[in-house]
Amino acid sequence: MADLLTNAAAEQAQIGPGGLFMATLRRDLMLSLRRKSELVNPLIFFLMVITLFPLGVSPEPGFLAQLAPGALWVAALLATLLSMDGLFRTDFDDGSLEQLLLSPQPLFIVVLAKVLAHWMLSGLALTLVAPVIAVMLFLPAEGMPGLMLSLLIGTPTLSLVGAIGAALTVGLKRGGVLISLLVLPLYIPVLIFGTSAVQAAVTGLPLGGYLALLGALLALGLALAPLAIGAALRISVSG
Amino acid sequence: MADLLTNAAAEQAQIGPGGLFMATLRRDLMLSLRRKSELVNPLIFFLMVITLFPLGVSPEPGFLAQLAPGALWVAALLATLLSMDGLFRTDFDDGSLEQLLLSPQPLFIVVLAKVLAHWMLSGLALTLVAPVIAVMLFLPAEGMPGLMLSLLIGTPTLSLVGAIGAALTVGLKRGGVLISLLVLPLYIPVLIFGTSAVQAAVTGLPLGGYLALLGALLALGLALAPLAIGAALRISVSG
Amino acid sequence: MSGPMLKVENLFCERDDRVLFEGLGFSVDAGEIVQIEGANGSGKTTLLRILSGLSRNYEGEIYWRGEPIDDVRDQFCRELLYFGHQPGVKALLTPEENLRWYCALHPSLDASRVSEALEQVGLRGFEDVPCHSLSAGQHRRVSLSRLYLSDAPLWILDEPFTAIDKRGVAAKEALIGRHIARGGSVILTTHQDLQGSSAVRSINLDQQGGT
Amino acid sequence: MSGPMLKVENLFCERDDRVLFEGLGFSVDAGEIVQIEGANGSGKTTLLRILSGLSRNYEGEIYWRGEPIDDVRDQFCRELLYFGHQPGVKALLTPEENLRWYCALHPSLDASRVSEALEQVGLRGFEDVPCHSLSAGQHRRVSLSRLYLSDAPLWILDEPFTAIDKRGVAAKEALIGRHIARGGSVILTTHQDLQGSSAVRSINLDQQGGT
Amino acid sequence: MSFNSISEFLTMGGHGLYVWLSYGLGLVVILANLIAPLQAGKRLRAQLTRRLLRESNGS
Amino acid sequence: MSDKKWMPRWFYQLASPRWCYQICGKLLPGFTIAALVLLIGGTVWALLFAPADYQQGNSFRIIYLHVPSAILAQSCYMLMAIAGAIGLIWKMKVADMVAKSCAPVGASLAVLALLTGAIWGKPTWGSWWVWDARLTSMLILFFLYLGVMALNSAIESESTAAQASAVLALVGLVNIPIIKYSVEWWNTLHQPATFKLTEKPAMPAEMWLPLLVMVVGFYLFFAVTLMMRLRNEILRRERRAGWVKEILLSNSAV
Ligand code: HEM
Ligand SMILES: Nc1ncnc2c1ncn2[C@@H]1O[C@H](COP(=O)(O)OP(=O)(O)OP(=O)(O)O)[C@@H](O)[C@H]1O
Ligand SMILES: Nc1ncnc2c1ncn2[C@@H]1O[C@H](COP(=O)(O)OP(=O)(O)OP(=O)(O)O)[C@@H](O)[C@H]1O
Ligand SMILES: [Mg+2]
Ligand SMILES: [Mg+2]
Repeated sequence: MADLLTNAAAEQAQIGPGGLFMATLRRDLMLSLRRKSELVNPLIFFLMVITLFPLGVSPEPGFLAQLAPGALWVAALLATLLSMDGLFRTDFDDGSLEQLLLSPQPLFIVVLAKVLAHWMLSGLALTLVAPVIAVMLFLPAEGMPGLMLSLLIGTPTLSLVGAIGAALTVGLKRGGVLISLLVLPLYIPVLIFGTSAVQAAVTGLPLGGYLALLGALLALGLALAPLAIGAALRISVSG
Repeated sequence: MADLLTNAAAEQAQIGPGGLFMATLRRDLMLSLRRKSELVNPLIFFLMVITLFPLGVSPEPGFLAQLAPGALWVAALLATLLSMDGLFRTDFDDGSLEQLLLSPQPLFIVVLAKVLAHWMLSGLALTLVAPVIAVMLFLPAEGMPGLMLSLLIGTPTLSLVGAIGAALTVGLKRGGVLISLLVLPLYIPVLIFGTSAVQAAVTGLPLGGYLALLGALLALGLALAPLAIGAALRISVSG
Repeated sequence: MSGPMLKVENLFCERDDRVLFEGLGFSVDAGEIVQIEGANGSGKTTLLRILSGLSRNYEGEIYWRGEPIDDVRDQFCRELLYFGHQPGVKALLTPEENLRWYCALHPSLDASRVSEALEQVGLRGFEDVPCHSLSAGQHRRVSLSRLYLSDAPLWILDEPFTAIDKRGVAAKEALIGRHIARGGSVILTTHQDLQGSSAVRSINLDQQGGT
Repeated sequence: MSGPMLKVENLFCERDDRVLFEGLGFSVDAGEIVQIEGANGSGKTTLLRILSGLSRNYEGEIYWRGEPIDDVRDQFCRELLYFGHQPGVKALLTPEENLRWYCALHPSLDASRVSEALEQVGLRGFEDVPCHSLSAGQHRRVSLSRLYLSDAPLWILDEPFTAIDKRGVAAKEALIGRHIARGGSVILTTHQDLQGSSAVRSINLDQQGGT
Repeated sequence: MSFNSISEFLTMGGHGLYVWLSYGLGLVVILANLIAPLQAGKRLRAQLTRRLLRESNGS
Repeated sequence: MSDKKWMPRWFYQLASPRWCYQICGKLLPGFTIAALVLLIGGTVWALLFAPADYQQGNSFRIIYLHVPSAILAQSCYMLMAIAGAIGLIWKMKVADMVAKSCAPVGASLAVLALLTGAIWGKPTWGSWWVWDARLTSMLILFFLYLGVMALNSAIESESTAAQASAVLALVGLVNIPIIKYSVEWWNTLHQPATFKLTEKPAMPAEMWLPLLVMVVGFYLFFAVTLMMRLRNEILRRERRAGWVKEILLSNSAV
């Protein structure tokens, strides 16, 4: 039987932070794919919104085209927001979160991996299906690059900011703090820049400025959010 | 210490089906109100949708007015659908559902009470706030009665039908986009009749026919859904 | 009452192509404790869920007071108290609210004795604390307190002593003893030994299964 | 190693205005088992969560190898294995996938021995079954199998024997014995008696609390 | 016979693409519905037979 | 059990998987030949001999695929729901298997109806898809099939899966009248019914006769593929029964 851990052995542990990042990413993706279901599965939600609009509002191409940039961005925002709550909740309920907090590996690595997994199945997936849906909503072809670029740069920010809200509320059984109230105000700038970018693209105006603003928000989020999420998780669990 | 139950004693049990209905209704309302936060809280969702649309799509009154009937109905439908999954899920997870199925009281009473509680906090709440929101979206005043009536008659059907889907999928650990796949097709007629009613009201056409159709769907749902839900619950739990 | 309360004949159940038990037959008389034994995963919970009517994934016959159980389902439910793995306690409700709902659900539970029962399981002072801030054992005690309220003759208990401290276990065993003395019967599983009780018959599932 | 591994001084904790313990002090040496005892709701879980660093709702000092624990949090985490009330097993993953993630999470777990550990807890043949279709005991065994993989000197175990059958409990006790023999130490709670183990010191929280 | 020549039959008065696409799809669906159960049946029988032989050899 | 007394004898026999397996085996060859003859004959008639429509021209010939598949998709759904109900109420295993076998066939026919309709829509209405009531309700029918299939595969226990999908199929039955009457309730682009029991068809006979042939051919073809699937399903579910083992061993010995 192996000897107990000594400090020296600990230093040369086989699985480093990189390994943990990949392992967590793989695990979270696997979990989401197995659950397939998840009512709030962002893609499903996105598709639902897009089928319901022509049915409920009006099937006229002209009207739908006018609606498309905003509807796509609102759907992306709602899809992200709705799926956010589950990000840490299941881990909290089954005790995995405690184990995660007790790991000697830096917390922000796991957190980043989880947010990345979430984004890949929400923001990234949305970005990839957006063109198809945009065609169904008769968005003019000129708007396509603007739509995809703005979604690609904007949605990671949504995931990062949403994760802060999810981490703050994960320990609450009851409680007035609403994740949507916390997060929604922070989402609105992204929504505004995002739709402006698409509308600019549709009308042929330059959209670099909007994309730069979205990029700046993303950089800020990447730098600060993981720390905030980690701290919020520790607070929530210790409660 | 009291004697064991004899058949005679069982007959004159103190709490009858009516009591059970009220007790379940009270309990479910209490649970929802205590949980407050619930991201999928239909009202919150409704409000979010309504704030995001003017921001994301276009703040023009004319455009919004055209959008309003459909957007309101789509939001009501999504809000119901998203909150549906939780209807039996928590009871299943903590074992209450087993106890419920083993009760000698008729199952459809509890089921109806739960659906009613769900509807009061989704459909009914939506109906009550709908005029406020409709004003915010510049829906013409003539549309108001149509909107409220159609929501009032249509949303209970949504809750009833959604509960069937929830009951069918409650036992599944994986594979549950299902509930939206199962339920959405059945929602579409309600959506179509509902928005048609609002649009008819806005344009001053008679809307009795649509309301009658909605009423027929509701009557059908009230008669059949509780049985289907009960059967589905037994099937799901026994799996 | 003549004849056994519950009689099981030739019961067969498999999960994922693994036979849990086959040809299982036994009967439970009034005034008897039957303890289902077996290693983890041997099928105890599965058996109890079948007996209580929750699971229909079986072949074989079950009789309640001599009649096929499907014909007298209603009567059977009325006379049954089931305590499962998941205690069925709502975390957002207080112990008292939880119990009151159970009383409405099951006519054999006596709503007028709720606070008495909570006191007997040691939850006095916690009546109006939401259950999510109770300890693990207290959480299960909320559901166990139904035993103090119930007049049902048949109790089916799946690991009722989990997370309960020693004093609590002794009290529950005494309660089971009293239930037996009144002519009730109990089917239970537990990985601990039953200390005080006399008339315990055990059924071991380990020999039953296939591979 | 000189001095105690873990030392607690003057610990105080209250929840909802109820004092759970105050002035609590003890130390845990290498090669020692400390069993926290107490009735349901006496604060055992709360204490273990404080010791492991999960909960900061306390006053008092905790030292790890002589240094205040907050200063050596990283080192402490590296040498700790914590097993909580909730086993931390993902229902959608298989036992093997669950364990592999734990190995990535904690350097003291040896990923190369995963299948061996699963066999030792009796889950051979269930490696690729999603955990939601395991029995209650098997579910907890998945998490317990970390004990077979871990080189961490300090184990903190909150009711590790819940839902485990007798053979399993005996095996776990033997494992704890070996861990002690290697110079590790264990802090645990359980409502069952520890049978085989010798050097058990118990700390009773019942006398600690207020009302 | 409502066509005078092969090419007229193929172009269908300008609607050839639509008509032939439809009939092609029809053929695909019908064939798929015949072939899929046949093949599934073959696979199933082979699999069950193998298992049966293994079991009867095993015991 | 006692409430089975009034049932006719064939109902008992139908409940026996073994009898069902054998009778399907006997019927299959005849049905296959008849289906192929009607389908091929009908297609040739439809493509070569039926007159072109004076408005729509030759694109009209799509009707000979479109209508049979649309009718069949609905019939298949009804059969699935009825079989599911029988399985639920009388716990008849064969009915469960019929219901399960129906779903993929019906889904493929619904796809065919949708695609041929969409293709036909392009030359006549000028677009592949419009949000018309009949089109939408047909799409719903397709989604219902998908839902039944998804539910069936998501639940591991076979009997549970069969019961759950039967409940869903029964609930979805409300969609059938909606499809049927959608053309009358909404003023839409889509044609109203050609065949009505009470009236003579508005089309000339040389147009609707081949249609009738195709419809019957589709029904026969549906029976063939359903029976093939059913036989597979019976074998799979009854794999532990003695008679299945006999069949398998006698086949493998040859
Ligand atoms: C995706 C598009 C379409 C769908 C989903 C669709 C669906 C249906 C359905 C469900 C039926 C009813 C069959 C029955 O129960 O009797 C039907 C019949 C029919 N469809 Fe379509 N259809 C589509 C497009 C079209 C187009 C473009 C045309 C021609 C302009 C067309 C012409 C007809 C005709 C003539 C019938 C026969 C009516 C009858 O005999 O009942 N359909 N279609
Ligand atoms: N989240 C919480 N919020 C408020 N009070 C809590 C919370 N969790 C536990 N408590 C209270 O703290 C006390 C101690 O709980 P703890 O879980 O530590 O008990 P325990 O000794 O582990 O009991 P058990 O043997 O039942 O597991 C209990 O009285 C409980 O009511
Ligand atoms: N939902 C399920 N799907 C498939 N198999 C299951 C399911 N639930 C349990 N099983 C299997 O059935 C077997 C028996 O499980 P059961 O829960 O009855 O065991 P148990 O005797 O109660 O064990 P424990 O002592 O751990 O509670 C286990 O091997 C388990 O893998
Ligand atoms: Mg069990
Ligand atoms: Mg505890």
